[in-house]
Amino acid sequence: MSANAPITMSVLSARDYKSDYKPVWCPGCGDFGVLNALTKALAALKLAPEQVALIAGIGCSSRIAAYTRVYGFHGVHGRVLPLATGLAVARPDLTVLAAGGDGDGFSIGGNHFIHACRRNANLTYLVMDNAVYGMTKGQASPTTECDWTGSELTPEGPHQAPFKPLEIALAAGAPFIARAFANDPNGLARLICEAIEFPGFAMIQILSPCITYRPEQMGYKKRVHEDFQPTDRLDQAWQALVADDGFTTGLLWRAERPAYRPHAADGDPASLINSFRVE
Amino acid sequence: MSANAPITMSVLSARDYKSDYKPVWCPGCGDFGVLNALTKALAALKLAPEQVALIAGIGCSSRIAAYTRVYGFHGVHGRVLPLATGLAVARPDLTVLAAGGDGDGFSIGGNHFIHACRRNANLTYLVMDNAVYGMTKGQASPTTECDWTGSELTPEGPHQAPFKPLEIALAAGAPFIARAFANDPNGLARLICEAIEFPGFAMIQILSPCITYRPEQMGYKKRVHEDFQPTDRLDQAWQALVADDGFTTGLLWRAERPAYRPHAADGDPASLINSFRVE
Amino acid sequence: MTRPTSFSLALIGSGGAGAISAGQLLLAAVAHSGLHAVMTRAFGPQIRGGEAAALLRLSDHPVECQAERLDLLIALDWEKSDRLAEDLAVDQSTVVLADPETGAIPAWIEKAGARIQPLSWSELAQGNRKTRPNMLACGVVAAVLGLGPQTMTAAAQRQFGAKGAAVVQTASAAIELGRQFAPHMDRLIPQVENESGGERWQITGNQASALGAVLGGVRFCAAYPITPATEILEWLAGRLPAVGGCLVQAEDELASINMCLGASFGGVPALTATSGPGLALMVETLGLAVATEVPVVVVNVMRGGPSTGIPTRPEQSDLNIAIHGLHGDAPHPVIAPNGIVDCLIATRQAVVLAESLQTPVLVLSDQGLGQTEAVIEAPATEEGKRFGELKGKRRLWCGEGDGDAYQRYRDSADGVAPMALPGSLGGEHTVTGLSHDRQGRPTTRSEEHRRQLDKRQRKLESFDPGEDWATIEGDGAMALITFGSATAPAREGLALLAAEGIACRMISVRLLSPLNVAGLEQALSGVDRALILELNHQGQFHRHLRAHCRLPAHTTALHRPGPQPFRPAEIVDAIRKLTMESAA
Amino acid sequence: MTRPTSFSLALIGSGGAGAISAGQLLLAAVAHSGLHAVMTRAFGPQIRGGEAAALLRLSDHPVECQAERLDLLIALDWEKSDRLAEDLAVDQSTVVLADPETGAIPAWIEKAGARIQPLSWSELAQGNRKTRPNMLACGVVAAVLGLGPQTMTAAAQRQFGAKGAAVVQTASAAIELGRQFAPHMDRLIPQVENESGGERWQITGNQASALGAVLGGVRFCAAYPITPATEILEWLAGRLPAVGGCLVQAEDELASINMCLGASFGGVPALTATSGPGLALMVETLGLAVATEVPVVVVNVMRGGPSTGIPTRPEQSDLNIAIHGLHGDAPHPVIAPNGIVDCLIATRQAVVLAESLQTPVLVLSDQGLGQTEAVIEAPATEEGKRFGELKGKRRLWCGEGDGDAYQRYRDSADGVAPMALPGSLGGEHTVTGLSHDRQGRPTTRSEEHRRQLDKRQRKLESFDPGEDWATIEGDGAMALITFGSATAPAREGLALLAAEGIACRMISVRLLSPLNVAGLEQALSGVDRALILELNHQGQFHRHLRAHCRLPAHTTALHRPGPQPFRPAEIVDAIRKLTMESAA
Ligand SMILES: Cc1ncc(C[n+]2csc(CCOP(=O)(O)OP(=O)(O)O)c2C)c(N)n1
Ligand SMILES: Cc1ncc(C[n+]2csc(CCOP(=O)(O)OP(=O)(O)O)c2C)c(N)n1
Ligand code: SF4
Ligand code: SF4
Ligand SMILES: [Mg+2]
Ligand SMILES: [Mg+2]
Repeated sequence: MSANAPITMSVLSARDYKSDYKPVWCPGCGDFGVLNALTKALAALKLAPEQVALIAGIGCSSRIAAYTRVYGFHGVHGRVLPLATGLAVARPDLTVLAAGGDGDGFSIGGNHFIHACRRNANLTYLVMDNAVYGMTKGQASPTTECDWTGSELTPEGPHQAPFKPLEIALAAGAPFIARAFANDPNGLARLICEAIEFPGFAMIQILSPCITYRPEQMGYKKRVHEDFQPTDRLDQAWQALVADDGFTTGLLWRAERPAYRPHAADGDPASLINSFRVE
Repeated sequence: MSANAPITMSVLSARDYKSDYKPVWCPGCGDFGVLNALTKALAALKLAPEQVALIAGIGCSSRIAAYTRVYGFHGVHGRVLPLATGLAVARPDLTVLAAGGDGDGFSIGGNHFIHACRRNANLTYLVMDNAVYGMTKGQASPTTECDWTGSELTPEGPHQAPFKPLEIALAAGAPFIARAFANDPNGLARLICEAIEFPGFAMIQILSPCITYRPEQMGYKKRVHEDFQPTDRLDQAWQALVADDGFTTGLLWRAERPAYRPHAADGDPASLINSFRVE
Repeated sequence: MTRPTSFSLALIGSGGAGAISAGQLLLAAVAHSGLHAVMTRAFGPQIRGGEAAALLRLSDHPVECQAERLDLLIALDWEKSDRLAEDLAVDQSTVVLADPETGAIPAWIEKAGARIQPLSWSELAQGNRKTRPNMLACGVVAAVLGLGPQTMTAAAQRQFGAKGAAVVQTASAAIELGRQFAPHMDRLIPQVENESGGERWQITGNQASALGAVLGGVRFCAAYPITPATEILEWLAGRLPAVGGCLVQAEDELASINMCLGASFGGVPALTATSGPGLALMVETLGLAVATEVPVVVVNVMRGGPSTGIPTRPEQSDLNIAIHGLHGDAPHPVIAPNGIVDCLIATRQAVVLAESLQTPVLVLSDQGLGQTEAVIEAPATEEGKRFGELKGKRRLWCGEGDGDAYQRYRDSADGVAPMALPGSLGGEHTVTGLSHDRQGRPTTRSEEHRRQLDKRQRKLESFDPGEDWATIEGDGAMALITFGSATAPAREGLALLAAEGIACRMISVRLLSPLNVAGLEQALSGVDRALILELNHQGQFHRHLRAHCRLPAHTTALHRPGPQPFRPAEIVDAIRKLTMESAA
Repeated sequence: MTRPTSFSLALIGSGGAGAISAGQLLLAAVAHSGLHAVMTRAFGPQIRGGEAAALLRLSDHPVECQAERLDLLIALDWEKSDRLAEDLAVDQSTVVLADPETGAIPAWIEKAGARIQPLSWSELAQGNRKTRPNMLACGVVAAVLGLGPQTMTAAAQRQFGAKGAAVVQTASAAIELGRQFAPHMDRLIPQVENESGGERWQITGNQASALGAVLGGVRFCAAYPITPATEILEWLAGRLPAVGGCLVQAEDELASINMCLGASFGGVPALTATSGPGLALMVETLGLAVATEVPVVVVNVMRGGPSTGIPTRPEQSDLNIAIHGLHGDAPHPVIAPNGIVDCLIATRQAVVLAESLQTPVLVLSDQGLGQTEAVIEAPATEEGKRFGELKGKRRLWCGEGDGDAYQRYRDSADGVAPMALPGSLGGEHTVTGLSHDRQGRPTTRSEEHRRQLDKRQRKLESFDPGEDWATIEGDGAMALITFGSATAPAREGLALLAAEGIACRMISVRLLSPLNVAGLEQALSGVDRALILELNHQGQFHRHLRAHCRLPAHTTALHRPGPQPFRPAEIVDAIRKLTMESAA
C-alpha cells in the first residue's frame, strides 16, 4: 500500500510538499485552502514526495499539480481520471491523486467519473467545486444552480437540474464518497488522509469558492454543516442524500469492495510465439 | 406537442412504420421486439411518419433507425443524445426519438446520458440493453455482470460494478424513468407511448437479449417481473431501486419538470448591428 | 494618396489598476473622433488581478495590426511588468511616462534607451482621492492626440454609462485633470477629423464572426467555452433568441458539434465556435457531417499549440488539423478570414457554402483577429460577398419529381442533391455515416462507395469561388503568399517596401481548401520569386501549397511559431533578402 | 528462380454453412504441408448467420495478397451470394462446384462463363446425416491439392480439437468422403512438399502487431473495441498478464489513450489499437503526448471511410489524420507496415521509436493486413530490425548530473532529455500541455515556446532511420512508390512485368512521417517516371510526397478508394500506361 512507501530522510512539513511556483489563482480563491489541506495530509501520512503523483485536468483548480512538489501531470480538459487510472494500474506502488474542477470532472469529464467509480482503481479524486468555469471567465458548470444568470453564455440561467456529484458517485458504485469545504483545511486534510489510505477509488467533493466569478460563495462558510454519518448501507446513504441541502460535509459512504488491480505473472514473452508455430 | 402533429390520410398500422430494409440482426435478437413495439406505439399514437425522427448511435441496436419509415439519423458511436437534443431543441414541432445500445449509451455515451437527464429536452430515449457489445462481437459492456468471462477482451471478467441505468438516471435528474422487456412488445409499446407523450426527457431501459453473444439471456423471460410502482417521491424511488434485482419492469419515476425549451423572439437580424455602430 | 500616419501607445498596470478599461475608453474616444484604431490586450498568467497591457494603435487609415514599435508607454505601475516585456516594443524613441513612486523603471526599459518622462499621479489628481491614475492617463493621451472634452465625455459615457452618472462624472473629471500633463512627442500624430467618411463600427473579430453567422442565417448554436473563441458563443447566446434562434450550452465539444448536426438535420442552419483542443474533439463528427452531407459551420479561433499550448495568444498552427484532421476521405471547405472585418464576411460565406453545398465548413480565425478590437468603416452587410453564384439557401426537396422513391443522395452534376427535411411527407429517409447508396442505404459495394466519394468531391470542385478565394493586392515579379492574421502585417510591410520602390504582390488565400489551384497559378503568372508567410513552426501552409500547386522555382518560406504576431519589419527583411538572393 | 505457382480458391455459403471454418481448416492443412498461404474473409452485412466467403490462395513462395482470379469456387449454397459477387473474381476458366439442389447458379456466375461442375453433397455423404457439406468440400480441395489424410486429420485436430475427439473424428471422416470428387483442374497446382525450408507460422496481421508490441516491450494496453482492430486488443488481453503486464478495458477511446499516457508516464511502455473513428477521438490527447513527450504507440487499423464507412473492408484513407490530425505543431512518427510479417516488425519498431524519442508513434495498418491470415516463414524475433541505432530503451534520469534543479525538458543535441519516473527521489516535476520552459513550467515567452518546438522537431530529424524507412526492390528508370497493404499486389504486378522484360523499381515507404526526403530522392535517382499507388480517393500519400519531396517530372498517381484491394492487373495496366505515356 502507498502509505507504506519509503519515507525520505527527515520528517517533512506541509510546506515541503509545495513547489516554489506562485499560484496563478486570484487572492482569496478557495483552491489555496485545498492546496494547504492536501500538503498537510501528505505530511501527516509521511508520504515520500517521489512516491506521490498528482494528476490534474484543465481549469484554475487543475493548476494545483504544479504547486505541489510531487510528480505531476497537468493533462487535457476532462481526462484526469483515465490518466490517473492508467498510472495507478500500471504503478500500484505509487500514491496516485487526481484533482480538478467541477467543469473538468463533471461536464466534459463526466463519463470518466462514472466509470472510475465503477472501476474502483486505487486512487483519490479531489474535485474542487466552485459551480463555475473559473478559467474561461465564469460560465455555468454542471453544479451551477439552474437559475444563475451570471454568465453571458446562459443569460437566463442554465435551466438544467444541477449535477449532484455524491448521488452520481453512489449510483455509479464508488466505494468512498465524501464532501468537504476548502476553507476548513484541517477537516479537509483529515478526509484526504482517510481517502488516500482507503484501498480503492475515493472521491471528495470540495466546495471551493470562486471569489471572482461567484463572490456570493464567500457565504459558504455559514452554510456548511458537518452532518454526514459514514455508512455502508445503501438505504441509509440514499436517505442522507435525499435530505442533503448540498452543504452537508463529512464522509457519506465507505464500502468494502476489492480495488481494481489486474494480476500479472512473470512469463517469458518469447513463449507467446508458440501458438503461431505450425508443427 | 408532438402528439398533435398532423395525421396522414388514412390510419396507419404498425407495419406502415417499418421500412422495407431487412434488418441485419441475428434471427431471435431482442431488437426485433423493440422494433415491433416502437412501430406499434407510433401507430397507436397516430403520429404522422414525417413528423417523427429517430436518431441512433452505432451498434446492432442502433441500426433500428433505418428499419423504421420515419426520418432517421444513424450517427456516430455514443453521440445519439446530443444529436437528438439538437434536433429536438431546434424543431420542437417534431417527435424526436433516440435509440441505441448499452455500449453506445452507457459506455462511450455515458456523459451525454447524464447531461440529457439533467437538461430534460423533449425526447424519448430507448436503450436496448443486452449487456454486451453485439456489433463488435461480444465484449463486456457497462451493464455486464462483473464476473462474466465470455469475452477474450476480459478473460477474467470486467471486474467492475455494473452500470445501473435507472440509478444513474434518477441521480442525474431525469423526469421519466422506466424499464421494459423487449419480448413483451405490448407492454413495451404502452410504455413507449407514455414516454413519447411525456413532455420532457423520457428514458426506457429495454432488456433486449443478444442471442448470439449472450444466449443465456433467453432466460430473461422468466426473470422479469412488472413490479415498479410509478412515483414522484425521491425516497420511494430510491427504496425501489435498492430493492431492485435488475429485472423489475414498469414505470419507476415520473416527475413534473418543465422541459428544456429556449424561447425565441422574431426580431430583425439587421438590428443586431446597432451595438457596434459608433455614434 | 497621402502616406498613412499611425500612432501607437500602451497602457500597463497590475491587477485593478484599470489599464484595459482605460484602453477601451480611449478606443471609443478615438472611434468617435473619426480615426481608425485597433486595440489588443496582453495579460500575465493570472486569472484575474495580474498585470495587463492595452495596446492601441490609431491611424487616419484603416489599420488591423499593431505597429513595429511603441510611440508612447504609460505605466500605471510596474508590478510584474517584466512578463509583458515581449509585448511592448519599446525603443529609444519611445516616450515612457511613469510615476517614480510606483517603482523603479524596469531594466529592459532602461536598456532600450527609452525617453523616460516622470510624472506624479497624485499631483495630477490635485489631492482628489477618487481620481484614478488610469483616467488621468486617458487625459494625458487625450491631450497628446488632441481629443476634445466632448469626445472624452462621450467615451466615458459609453464605457461607464451602465454604472451610473456619478461614475461617468468622476471619470470625466479625472480625464480633464490628466490633460495638464502633455508630454512632447516629436512624432507625427494622425489628424483627428470629426467628419468621418462614413459609418464606423467598433468591433472585435470574434464579434464580427458571430454577426456574420447570424447574417448568414445561423439560428442554432451549441457551445462549450474555450479561449479565445468564447466571445463568439457569448455574443450569440445573447442575440440568437432575439432573431428566432437559440444557443444550448453543451457538456463538451463532442456534444456541441453533434447538437449542431441534429439541428441542421432539422433544417436549422447551425454553427459552433471553438479552438484547437475543442476542434480535435469534433473531428469524428465532422466526418459524419461530410458523409451524411449535413451542413454545419465551425469557427476555429486558433491559439498557440500544440495541446493546451498558449490559450491567450495567436498562432496559425491548426491549418493541418482543419484541412486533414478527419479520418477517411473527407474533403470539406476551410476558409480563413484575413482581417477583422473579414471575420464577418468569411463566417457568413462559410454559412453560405455549408448550406449551398451541404457540407461542414471550417472557418480558421485566430486569437489575433478574434480578440482584437478595431474601429473600422462599416462593411456592407445587406448583400455581402458570396462565393461565386452560390445562393446560400439549402436545396430542399419538396415532394415532386423524384419518380419512385426519394433519393437523398441522388447523383447530380454539381454533386448537390435536394434534402428532405423532417416534416416533409414522402421524404422520410435515414442518413448514415456508413458507406451508402443513392437512397442512403448502407452498402459495401465499390461502385456505390465510389459514386458518393466522387459526388462529394464534385461539390467542392464544381462551385465557382469567384474572386473570393483570395485577396490579391499589388503587382511585381515577387509575390508574398499568406493567409489569415499574417495578412495585416504583410500588407503593411509591403507598403513600406513599395514606398522604397520594391514591388511585391500579395496573395492572401481565403479559401484554404479546396485550393483554387488554377486561380493561384494565374495570380502567380509573371512571378519568379515567392515568399510564403505563416505563423507556425512547421510551415503547414507552405506544405499545403506545395502539395497542390506549382510554386515559383525560387520560393522561400518565413514561418515561425507565435505567440508574438508578425511585425511588418520581419516581412520587409524577408522580402529584401528574397530580392538579394535572386539577384545573386 | 522458378516461377512461383499459386492456386486460388473460395468457399462460400450462408450463415451456419461453415465456409469460414472450412477455410481455416484448409489453411492449417496447407501450412502443415509446407506451402505458403493467405486467407481473407468476406461477409455480408449481417452480424451473424449472413453469407460468408473464405478466400484462400496458396503458393510455393511467400504470398500476402489474393490473386487476380479464382481457380476454384465451391458453393456450399448460393443464398444471398450476390452480395459477395465483387469479392469473387470468377472468370471463364474458374471451376465452380455446386450442388444444383442448393439453388440455381447466380446470373453473375453464368455471365462470367465459369466452368460449372455440379455435384451432390448428399450423394457424397453416402447417407450419413452428420456429414456436413463444408467438410466434404475440404475433402474435395484436399484431393485437388494432393493433401494426404494425415495432414487433413492434423488440421481437423487443430481446428476442432477443443470440441472433443468425436467432432474431429466426424470431420475427418467427412473429409475423406469428400475426396471422392476430384474435379479436373487444368491449372498448375503448387507442389506440396512436406519438407519446409524452416519454421512456419500461421498468423494474422493483427496478431503480428500484438506480438510485435509485446516483443518491443509493451506492458500496458487500454482498449476500446473497434473493427478491424479488436483482435490486437483481444490477443493482448490474454497474453499481457502472463508477461507482467495488463490490459484495461476503457469506457471509450478518450479514456483508452489517456490511460496509456498515464501508464507510460509511470514508465510502463503502453500501446492501444483502434481504427479511424477511434483515432479521431484520440487526437487531442496525442497532442498532449507530443507536448509532454510521453511515449505511446497507437496502432490504427484502417478501414473504409469517411465516418463509420465500411468497417470490415480495407482502405488507406487515414493517412491524412494520422500525420496531420493533431492541432498545433505536433510532429510525430507514423510507420506503415507493408506486409503481414511487417505488422510485427513495424509495431515493434514503433515501440522502439516511441520509447527512444519520447513521443507518440502511430502505426498505420489496415484491414487488409490486419484481418488476413497467412502461413509465413518465421520472422526473426530475437533481435528484429530497429531504426538505425535506436536502443528502444527510454532514457531515464537517475538523479545525477543535472546540477541544480532537474530539467525535464533540458535542451540537447538529439532533442531527447532524460525522464525522471515517479519514484525517483529529486526528480519530482509536473508535466503540462501548456507551452513550457526547460523545467516544464508554463510560459508564454516566444523564446521558450520556440525552443521546445525546435527540440521536439529535432528529435524527429536527428535519428537515423537507417534502411528501414522503406522497402526498396528492383531497378529501372521507372519507380512505383507505395505503402502499406498496396505493397503486396504492387510487388506481384511488378513481377509479372519483369517477366515481360519491363523493369520498374518499387519503393514501399514504411516511415511515412517524418519522410526520409534525402533517402527517397536518392532512391529515385535515375528514375524519370513514377507511379504513386494508394488505396484512397484523394491521393493522400501523393499529396504528402509532393509536399515534401521532389518527384520525377513525369509522376502519375493511381489512387482509388476501397473496399476492394488492388489486384496485380491494375498495377500492370498502370505501369504499361506509364511506359507508353513517356514514350509518346
Ligand atoms: C477540450 C477543451 N475544451 C475547452 C477548454 C477550455 N476550458 C479550460 S478550463 C475550462 C473549464 C474549467 O472549469 P472547472 O473545471 O470547473 O475549473 P475552474 O477553473 O472552475 O477551477 C474550460 C471549458 C479546454 N481547455 N479544452
Ligand atoms: C468511436 C468508435 N469506437 C468504437 C466503435 C466500434 N463499435 C461499434 S458498435 C460498438 C458497441 C456496440 O455496443 P452496443 O451499443 O451495446 O450495441 P449492440 O451491438 O450491443 O446492440 C462499438 C464499440 C465505433 N464504431 N466508433
Ligand atoms: S477565477 Fe475563481 S476559481 Fe479561478 S483562480 Fe480566480 S477565484 Fe479561483
Ligand atoms: S449480435 Fe446480438 S445484438 Fe447483435 S443482432 Fe445478433 S443477437 Fe442482436
Ligand atoms: Mg469550476
Ligand atoms: Mg449492447
